[in-house]
Amino acid sequence: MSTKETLFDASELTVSMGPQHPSTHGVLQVKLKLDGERVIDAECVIGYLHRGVEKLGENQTYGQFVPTLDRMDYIAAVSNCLGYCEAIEKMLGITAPPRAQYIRVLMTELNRITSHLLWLGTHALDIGAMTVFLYAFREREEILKIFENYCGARLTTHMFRIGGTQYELYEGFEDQVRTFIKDFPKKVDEYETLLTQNRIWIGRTRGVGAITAKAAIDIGLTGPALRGSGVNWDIRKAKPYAVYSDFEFDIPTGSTGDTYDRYMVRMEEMRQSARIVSQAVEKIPAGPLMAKLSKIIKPPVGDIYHSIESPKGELGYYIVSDGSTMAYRARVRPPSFVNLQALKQMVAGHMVADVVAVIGTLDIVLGEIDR
Amino acid sequence: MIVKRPDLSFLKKIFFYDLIKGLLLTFSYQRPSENYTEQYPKERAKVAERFRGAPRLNNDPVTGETLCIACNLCALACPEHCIEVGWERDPAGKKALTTYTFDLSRCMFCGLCEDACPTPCLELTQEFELSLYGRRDMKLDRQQLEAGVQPLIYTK
Amino acid sequence: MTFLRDASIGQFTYLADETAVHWPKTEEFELVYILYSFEKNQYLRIKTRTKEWEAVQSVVSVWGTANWLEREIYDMFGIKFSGHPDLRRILLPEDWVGFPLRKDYDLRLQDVEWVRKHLGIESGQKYYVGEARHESPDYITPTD
Amino acid sequence: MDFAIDNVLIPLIKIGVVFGALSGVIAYLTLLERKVIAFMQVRLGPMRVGPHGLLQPIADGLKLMLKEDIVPNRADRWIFTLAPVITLVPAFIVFAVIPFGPTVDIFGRKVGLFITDVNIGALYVMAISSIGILGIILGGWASNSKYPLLGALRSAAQMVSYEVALGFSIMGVLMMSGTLSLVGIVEAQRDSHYWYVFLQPLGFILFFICGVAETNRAPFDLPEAESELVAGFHTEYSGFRFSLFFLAEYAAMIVISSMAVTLFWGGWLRPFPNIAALGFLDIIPGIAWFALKVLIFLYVYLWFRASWPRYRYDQLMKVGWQVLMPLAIANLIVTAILVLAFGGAK
Repeated sequence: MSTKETLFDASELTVSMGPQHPSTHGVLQVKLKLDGERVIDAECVIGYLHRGVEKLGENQTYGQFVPTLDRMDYIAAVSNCLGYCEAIEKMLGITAPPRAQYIRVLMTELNRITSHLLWLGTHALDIGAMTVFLYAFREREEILKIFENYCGARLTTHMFRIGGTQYELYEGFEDQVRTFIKDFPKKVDEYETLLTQNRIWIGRTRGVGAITAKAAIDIGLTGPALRGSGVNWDIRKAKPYAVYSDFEFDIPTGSTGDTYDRYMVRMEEMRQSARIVSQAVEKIPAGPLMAKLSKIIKPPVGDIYHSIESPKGELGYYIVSDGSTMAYRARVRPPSFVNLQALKQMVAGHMVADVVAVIGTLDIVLGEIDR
Repeated sequence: MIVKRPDLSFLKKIFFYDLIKGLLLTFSYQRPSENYTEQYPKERAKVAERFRGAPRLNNDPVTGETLCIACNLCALACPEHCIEVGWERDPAGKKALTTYTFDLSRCMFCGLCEDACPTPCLELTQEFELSLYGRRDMKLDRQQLEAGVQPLIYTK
Repeated sequence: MTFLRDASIGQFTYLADETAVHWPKTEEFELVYILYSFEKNQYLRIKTRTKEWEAVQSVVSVWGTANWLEREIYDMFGIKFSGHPDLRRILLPEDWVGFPLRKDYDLRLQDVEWVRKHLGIESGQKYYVGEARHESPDYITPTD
Repeated sequence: MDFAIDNVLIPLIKIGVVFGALSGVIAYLTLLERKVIAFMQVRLGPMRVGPHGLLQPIADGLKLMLKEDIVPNRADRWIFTLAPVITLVPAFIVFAVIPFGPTVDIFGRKVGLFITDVNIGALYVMAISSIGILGIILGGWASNSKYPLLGALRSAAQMVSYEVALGFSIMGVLMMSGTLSLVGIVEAQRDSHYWYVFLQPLGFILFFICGVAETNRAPFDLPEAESELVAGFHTEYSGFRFSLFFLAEYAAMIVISSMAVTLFWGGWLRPFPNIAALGFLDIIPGIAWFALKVLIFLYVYLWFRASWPRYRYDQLMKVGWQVLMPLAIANLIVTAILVLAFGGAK
């Protein structure tokens, strides 16, 4: 990042895209050092939404901590829940019954689609295409209706319990999911007609916020942001958890690692998730929903690190237990927190309008960053 | 599977092919049948049957007195400590419920109390219009809980 | 205690997570590094123990990710990292006193004081007299 | 007495009618915009205020009047109040020249459906509409804070550069019609049996694109892009002053549409002016045709806004100077050669 004196050696203009700025996804303040239009340095100030989730983890029992996790990454609440429940099950040495595993995978993939739809809507809105936002939310509404019918809540779903799932499938479930999956790929093609070949969209996203694969790994990027730079790494394939090994789907990766690649990667991921859901709906086995475990969960002394592929990246749980009913230390590795570090590198040298595009492409959620 | 990066042929660029394709799509969505908005106060939202809304203490349909056995399990299960159960021993030695307060302002509708309740007494209804005028009204006592939170219907 | 984990030896080019655990009984912090190598598709967990007042060698030079991770550990535990580019609090306001994730940090009373000092109002926090749950607290909630 | 009526009373009535109709049209244009974009986005748009939101513009107007009028403390008070006026006035006085309809006789008196027929009409429009930029610059500078300053500089640069391309694209039509006065142009189109859009397709496309850029609308609305610079040059304005800027923007939109209609689509002429078979089209008066065409153009404006993302600032400039400018000049040269070849101005 060149620290050359500014063009007319006028002092840099420090503009702060403050916490209440319309296009930062949540309460993030970015202090920009501008030389005219060009960004010299971007420094993120976070912590406005800090609720001490990890301290809560130490003062709530394992079962009670699950709803608090839904409020961490409120857009992909189901994958937070899945990651934590699986970590505790691994500690207890039990596995959820196959029916519960299938329901879990199905719901997590639907949640991935909602998270990507919200990303697409807000990202396109920041760059000016207003209608994509409305179309994306229309599809998202369908999935939220499925969640509401299944577990009673739309966003903070608290769907799974440690040891399996709490709710039986309601009777209209299969065909509601099938109708959604049947016409969803066509809808994704519609978003693509509006954006992918649009010369304004191409101009605004190609070559913006490019990052090489090596630099991405070093800074710790994960998820679609990393796959945009060409690294073919997805925890669902690398270390299959739940019953992901039963489904075949492929991992889209980009080539140059700029905003356009990450956009294409996420659009492709939505189609792959729809593929998984369509396979999962057909093969849900019968059987119990919850594994046999005592009412009060007391995992043995020890610690565990378990990570899953949340829509934003690698979501890891590091839990230390001292044998009591409450975790001794519940550490969450949030993907958005680490991805946001890359903003500084990606934005240097670009225009102010690109800062907005790069924040959109990193797909950050402030609830997860500030914990 | 490498993601493809389609590019515009020169000819398409001249005749604004991509821009016109976008225009036609937005034009095609103007049919009123495609409309998605719901006029909230007039058209009521269709709430799912398992929706976790305001809590209610169910009574025994036959005898009419409460099903609650004052076991205090729901108060322990609640992460937000919203529930306080008051009970005293009746002559037969069994616990009888006297007071039951539920602090709606702190509740996050996670449903843990509903799971912990051994009898079908505590239930989260489908009521989602919970805005009240004071924090004090948020602490529901037993009578309010048994009657369920009455929504004030928007009349205009 | 300085250690430098050179990424090239074990191809652990990716530091998944770096966190700390506080053991008050032996007045020690336990630093946990979780590494991952793409070639071997293998996770590795390294745990080291340091006394509470010791500074730890920062690994920012080896992995860029550690920059914010270590700032957060400093913010939450107060472990100083020597060699860290700019060790500042990342989540809490600069003038926050105390390190929240330590076991001896009584969250509730701290919150009540901070709110009274900065905002001048009585914090609505119902505070429980007694320590965090280690010493079997008697949960007395003042009737408000 | 005759003179008084002809030169004083009638123009006054005309001015009254035009400005009354204009402010009504602008008010309902805001509603049209919200409704059209809403329907394109699968939603309903304002429905609550009056049946189907018809009273919404009145509610907006009232709201803006009653809202508190904040002036930033270190703002330059005088210029702060002057700036919106400077933007609004040019946008309104341009309508003096635009011909809404042919000369028609009411109560036995020949009255032209336009306020004046200045013989340098097109030049007048160009000159006046470039004054609007000054208002925006002053507005941005006077509110004395970072975002409006950036927004004002951006929109000033954009408008200046597209102004030039706009001027060039009109030249083709002026050469064809031989006169500058707008009424003359429309009559020339009627005599030559063709609307200029068929003779000047490239000129029309250039004119419309520059027009869109000129009014900071649709794909070129970066200066007031909400997502980047909050609200561009009118961030600090509120209440009545903001409504002036707001009206100015919509008035400029109507100016560009009506200019496009008069220059290229034959102002008040019915679709095929000289073919006798379509005589029945004459029942609809000229002014209705003019209104219909302007409405179509406004619809296209909104359509752009609903479907396309936004250009970045430097791309905006690049398109303006490297694409539109050379094309406009090329179009000018080609038309000049053709006009000379086919024997002088018709």
